[in-house]
Amino acid sequence: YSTEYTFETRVCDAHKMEAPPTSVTTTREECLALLTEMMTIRRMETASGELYRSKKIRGFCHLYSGQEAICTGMVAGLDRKKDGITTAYRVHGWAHSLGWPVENVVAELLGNKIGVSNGKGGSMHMYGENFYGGNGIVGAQVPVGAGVALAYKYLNQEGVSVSLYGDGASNQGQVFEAYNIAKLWDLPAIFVCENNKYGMGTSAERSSGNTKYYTRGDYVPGLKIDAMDVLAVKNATEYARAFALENGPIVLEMETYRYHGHSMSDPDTTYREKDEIKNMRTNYDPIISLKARMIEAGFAEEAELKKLEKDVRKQVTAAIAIAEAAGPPEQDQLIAHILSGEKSTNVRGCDITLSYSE
Amino acid sequence: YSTEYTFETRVCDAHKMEAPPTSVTTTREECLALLTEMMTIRRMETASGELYRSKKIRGFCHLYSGQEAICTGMVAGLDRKKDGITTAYRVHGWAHSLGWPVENVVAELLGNKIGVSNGKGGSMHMYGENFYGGNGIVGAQVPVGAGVALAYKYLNQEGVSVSLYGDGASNQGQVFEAYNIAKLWDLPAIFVCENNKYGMGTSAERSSGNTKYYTRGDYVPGLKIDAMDVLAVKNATEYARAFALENGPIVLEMETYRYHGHSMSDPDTTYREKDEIKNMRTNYDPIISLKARMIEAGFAEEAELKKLEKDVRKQVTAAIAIAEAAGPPEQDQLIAHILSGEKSTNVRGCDITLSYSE
Amino acid sequence: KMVAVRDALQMAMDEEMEKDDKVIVLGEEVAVYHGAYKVTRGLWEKYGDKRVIDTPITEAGFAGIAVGAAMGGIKPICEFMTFNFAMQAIDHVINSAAKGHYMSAGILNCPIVFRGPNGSSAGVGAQHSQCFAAWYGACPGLKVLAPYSSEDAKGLLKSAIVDPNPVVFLEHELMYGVDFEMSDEALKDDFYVPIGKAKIEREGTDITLVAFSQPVGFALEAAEILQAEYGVSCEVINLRTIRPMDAETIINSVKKTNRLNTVESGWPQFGVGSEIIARVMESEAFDYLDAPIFRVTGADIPTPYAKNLEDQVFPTAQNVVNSVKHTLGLK
Amino acid sequence: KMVAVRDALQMAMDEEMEKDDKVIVLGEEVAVYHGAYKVTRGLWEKYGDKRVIDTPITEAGFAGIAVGAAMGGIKPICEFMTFNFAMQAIDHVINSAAKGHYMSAGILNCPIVFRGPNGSSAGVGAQHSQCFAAWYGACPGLKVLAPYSSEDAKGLLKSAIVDPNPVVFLEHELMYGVDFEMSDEALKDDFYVPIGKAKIEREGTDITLVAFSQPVGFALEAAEILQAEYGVSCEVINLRTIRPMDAETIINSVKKTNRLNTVESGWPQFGVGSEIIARVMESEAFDYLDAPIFRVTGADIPTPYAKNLEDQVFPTAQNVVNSVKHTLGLK
Ligand SMILES: Cc1ncc(C[n+]2csc(CCOP(=O)(O)OP(=O)(O)O)c2C)c(N)n1
Ligand SMILES: Cc1ncc(C[n+]2csc(CCOP(=O)(O)OP(=O)(O)O)c2C)c(N)n1
Ligand SMILES: [Mg+2]
Ligand SMILES: [Mg+2]
Repeated sequence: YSTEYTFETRVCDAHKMEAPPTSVTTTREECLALLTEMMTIRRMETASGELYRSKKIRGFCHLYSGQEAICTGMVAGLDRKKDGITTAYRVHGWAHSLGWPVENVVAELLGNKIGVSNGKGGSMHMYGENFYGGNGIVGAQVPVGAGVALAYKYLNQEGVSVSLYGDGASNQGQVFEAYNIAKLWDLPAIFVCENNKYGMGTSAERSSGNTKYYTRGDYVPGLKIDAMDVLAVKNATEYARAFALENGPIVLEMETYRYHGHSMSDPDTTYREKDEIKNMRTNYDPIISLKARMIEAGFAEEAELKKLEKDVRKQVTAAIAIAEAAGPPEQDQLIAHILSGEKSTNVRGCDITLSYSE
Repeated sequence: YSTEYTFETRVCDAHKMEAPPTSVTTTREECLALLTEMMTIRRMETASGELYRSKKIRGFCHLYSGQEAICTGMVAGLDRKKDGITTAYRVHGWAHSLGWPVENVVAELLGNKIGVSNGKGGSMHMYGENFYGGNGIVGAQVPVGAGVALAYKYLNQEGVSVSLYGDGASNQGQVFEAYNIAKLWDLPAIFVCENNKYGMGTSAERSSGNTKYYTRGDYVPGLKIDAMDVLAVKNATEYARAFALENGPIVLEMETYRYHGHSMSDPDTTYREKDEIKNMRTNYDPIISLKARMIEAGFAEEAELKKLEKDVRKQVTAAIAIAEAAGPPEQDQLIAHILSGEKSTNVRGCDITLSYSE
Repeated sequence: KMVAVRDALQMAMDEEMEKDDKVIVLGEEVAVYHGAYKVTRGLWEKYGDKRVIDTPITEAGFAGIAVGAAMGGIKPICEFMTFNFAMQAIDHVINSAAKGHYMSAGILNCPIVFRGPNGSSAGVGAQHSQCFAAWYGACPGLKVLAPYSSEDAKGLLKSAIVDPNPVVFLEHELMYGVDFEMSDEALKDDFYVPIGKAKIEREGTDITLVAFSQPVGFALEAAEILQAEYGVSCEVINLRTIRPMDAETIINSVKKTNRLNTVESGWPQFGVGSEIIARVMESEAFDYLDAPIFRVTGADIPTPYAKNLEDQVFPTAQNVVNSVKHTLGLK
Repeated sequence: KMVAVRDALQMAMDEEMEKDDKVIVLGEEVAVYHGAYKVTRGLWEKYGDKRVIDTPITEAGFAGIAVGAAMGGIKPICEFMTFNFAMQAIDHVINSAAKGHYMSAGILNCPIVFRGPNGSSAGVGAQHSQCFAAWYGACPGLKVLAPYSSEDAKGLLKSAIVDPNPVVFLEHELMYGVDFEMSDEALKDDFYVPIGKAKIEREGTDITLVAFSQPVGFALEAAEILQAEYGVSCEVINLRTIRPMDAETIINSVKKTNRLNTVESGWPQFGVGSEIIARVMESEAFDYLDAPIFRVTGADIPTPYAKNLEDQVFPTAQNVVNSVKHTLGLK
């Protein structure tokens, strides 16, 4: 195998700043790690879709398939010890890339006790060290993430805080409020618009007066990144991280695509063509592209990658078995964590005969 | 007297559109009307400040002194039968220019029955035909005004709807939300930022990442207007009105200045220099400038304008006497207008023994 | 004819849009997508882009615009995908819509309906399951409605649309797909259910149960169980309107049954049940009470996702049975 | 020593900022302008730009940022110029701050105080005078406090700042300038008033009055009048905490006095009084009631500006006297 190789990535469109260099040097090892991560998320999401259809997952379930290069590439480009992440409800992939094993992520979807949030959050609500959600309210995560940047700056942590939001969410007023404060206070905040072209059934053009999302920070500089290319994402993330620590906020538009319906209940029939999806899956898939590149670079051969895919599938299947076997949370979880730092007592249940104490 | 004259106004800064012509032709008659209107508002505001200090006006009282050219010039440039206005709490001047006599405006400040809102609204809450506030919640009037534009468009009224907000309010998320929807739906909406340089004690630079307010609509075209020049305001308003009816939303930045503290309770000591105020009052005052122009054009002589000022003062004094004499609203006003289209019955008072019916 | 609540709501909007071309519908995904919960299905096809309008995901902005449009002369039906998201816009509902008519001494008028699902659902977690009936119910200038059945849904929504005041219309996601028999009369386009009147869904003599929205069903179910297993006769009142509340119907019922329980699925504290208790307390019905009034409510806990836990935070008929037995001293 | 409520609040913040450099203050006009109501006066001069931060007029944005900062490891005190404006940010208070700890099974922590004036004021009209105690009080995951006196103000605010949970701290504009005697103990920097405990401000035997915030003063005033003119002995309870409510103190008092009235200045329906009545109704105190409980509240009307009308929508001691007389059948 060759061990190092330099790829060309697409030139970033840039707003009020310079674009990062387009050549990205990487190694076989790194590419294998990125590929494994993306394959794992893809497999986990496909399996989650099945679990939903078999009614084991309830309520919402927003799959990340098609967008894996973003969490994979960004986490690779960040410093996990110092940097924060705050995202929306499309959070499974992020939870995994940020360190939660498949069994814990899927257990949360199942509402099982080993879930990331002990099964109490559900598919939209996952958290962790330097990881602040998992927020179900469109747009709300953006100022929250900027606030994390304020804390990190205040604490001299030398980390950045990344807030992710969709093309639909990008129009929320509080996003602009957060840009403004981040700029005034010079916060090390990276605002990331995951432009997957639709917010539910509304295409970007129908939701946004300006679909150049990387320019919508106005006085906040921005970059548009080919987010079907995990190396481009990682490269831009490292560049943006250094930029934000030195200059304050920056907006990144990650151009991507959502393969499935908005959530599992979306029949996905009225607002886009099947052909469009097929074209994206065939010609722009981040996993297929990375595999092709690895072969081009001489990092690996087809067969090894085939085997890797099989291994991933096996591991995800095993993890899901663990998740399913774990069973639901214990009764004490009902009132645990209502308050921090104290036990809840005499919590009222649904009728006068029911009352709970820790 | 000469009867017509052409003045040069300052070139408007323009964003994604062409600036209006700088020469404005006007008449003696028009200038006299504009001058009288501005003088009347100035005098009314000064008198209101005195009424506040003598404790006849309670709560808030946001004076418009310094900004008179905006309401005066804009109303002159609009079609009162077709166009709508929605503004914030700094509303006295607007109420007057939109047709309410001084006695009704001041009576509202006094909480007297002939007040614009029967004394029930108070200094921030005045309304009228095609006039939607008078809103005390910073920013809220902006989508409301855009909604008026939606109604007018829907009803084929061929009018525009003007929403006014301050430099402080300009950062409110809902302002951006309103821009976006207005653009997507092509609403005949004119968004007007009255940039008087401060939002309470916060200067524009400390509140806004970008103080070029006329550019903050991004994809919405904009103009910056010298709003100490009433002719420039009128000229730009006519231009913007035609533009909005044809092309959809536009943002106007009116560069102006607030002479008094934010509200009467603002000691106005910590955040700006007395000299700054003095400089504006002396060198940029819209009334002084218009007077000078009228003399330059041969529309009038000093003496006539002096007399006009005296007459205005007399009229305002007389109007205030009427306002004061009117007395408070009748008891039936307590529960009138809680609901539209029906009488309220058994409205609970402050204790179990008190109940009111219309 | 059996009609699902969803279709009854759709019918109400359709009929009123037919009658009055000033009525429009706007909200997220109401047009091309047919509504997140398909309540507006077919309206866009029938009335087109001008009258059925998709908005961006900007609740404060589009709610404010809807309010302005109402003040400007048309009659918007503003759909919130759920009322949880309406928290971003609640300032417009309260400060712009509800208070405007009073503050302006009648100059401003705001004929608008804010509608969408409110309260509990299944498997949606803590942020998507809050009940706002009491919050809106507190505010003078608003009317607040909450249908239970398809007739309620149709008749109340039609009344809301023609009302000249801002109306908050609280639907329930889990009721959308539930079928109810609708009378011929209710299917007609002149069927309006009066605002401010509760409906006695079942007559009884031993205890009154007051509920609104989905929990009316729990109360009815409990009434069956209590009759069958304990011989207890429950009178079930469907509140229909949260504000103005029909205290008279409640008070008259209590004077007859001498006992009362309330049933709702929102959090217990400062809820609708609290207000009902306070009203009865302050009325002549107090002297008729043979037992204290107890509330059946959601648990005082943010909604957990896991089903075994979620089952303990939203009430069911069983909770009503527990509560009634407690009231009557049955074991 | 006589200390105004405003200064007691300032003292609380100052002391806690001294003790813990993770405590910061942010909000509109809190720094350069010294606070719209001068509550933060002197803090900016003492602690500088880094710890006392002026924000733009963007409540949703800065409240969300404050929540994120709390989750990220510092302890913000987030001032709302008034709680009316916090409606623009209420989604963050409820959905981001209050629910986060539970949804994350303890991973997220949000030690934050949201504070500012709440409820009635003088001559400010309908949009600037709403009381939000009941709204916030409904929400599990929050603590909700409302001081009356300077000791309350200082001791409760200090407890709020050190509490690891999101706390909504409801002040009252008309109380800022009111002086109260403060004990030496209360002036010390280790004076904390416990959250969740009501205070008996005045002992009595004939009727209990429960109030919070400014209306505690009306209750005390009324107690004087009732004692002097009617020989009625009132026990006055200052609730101090709205959530978790100290039902025990209320219940014990009712068991002693056998009568209860509630006093608040917010709208009557779905208010704090309603919840207190419901609590008593469901407790053993119900059997001790010798008369129904009545509420003294704001009138059910948007606040009018004109003084003659405004005087009729906010309660005074006279309304408490009326209510107590009604309860006791005095004329
Ligand atoms: C405030 C709010 N409004 C509406 C919703 C319902 N909703 C959930 S996701 C979504 C679409 C968001 O689209 P986008 O931001 O593009 O993110 P994507 O789903 O494509 O990742 C909507 C409307 C919500 N959760 N919160
Ligand atoms: C949502 C909201 N937040 C805060 C306030 C308090 N407030 C009233 S006016 C004002 C300043 C607004 O400044 P600007 O928009 O520049 O208008 P100006 O007063 O200069 O006309 C503030 C902070 C409010 N009324 N509403
Ligand atoms: Mg999207
Ligand atoms: Mg200003």
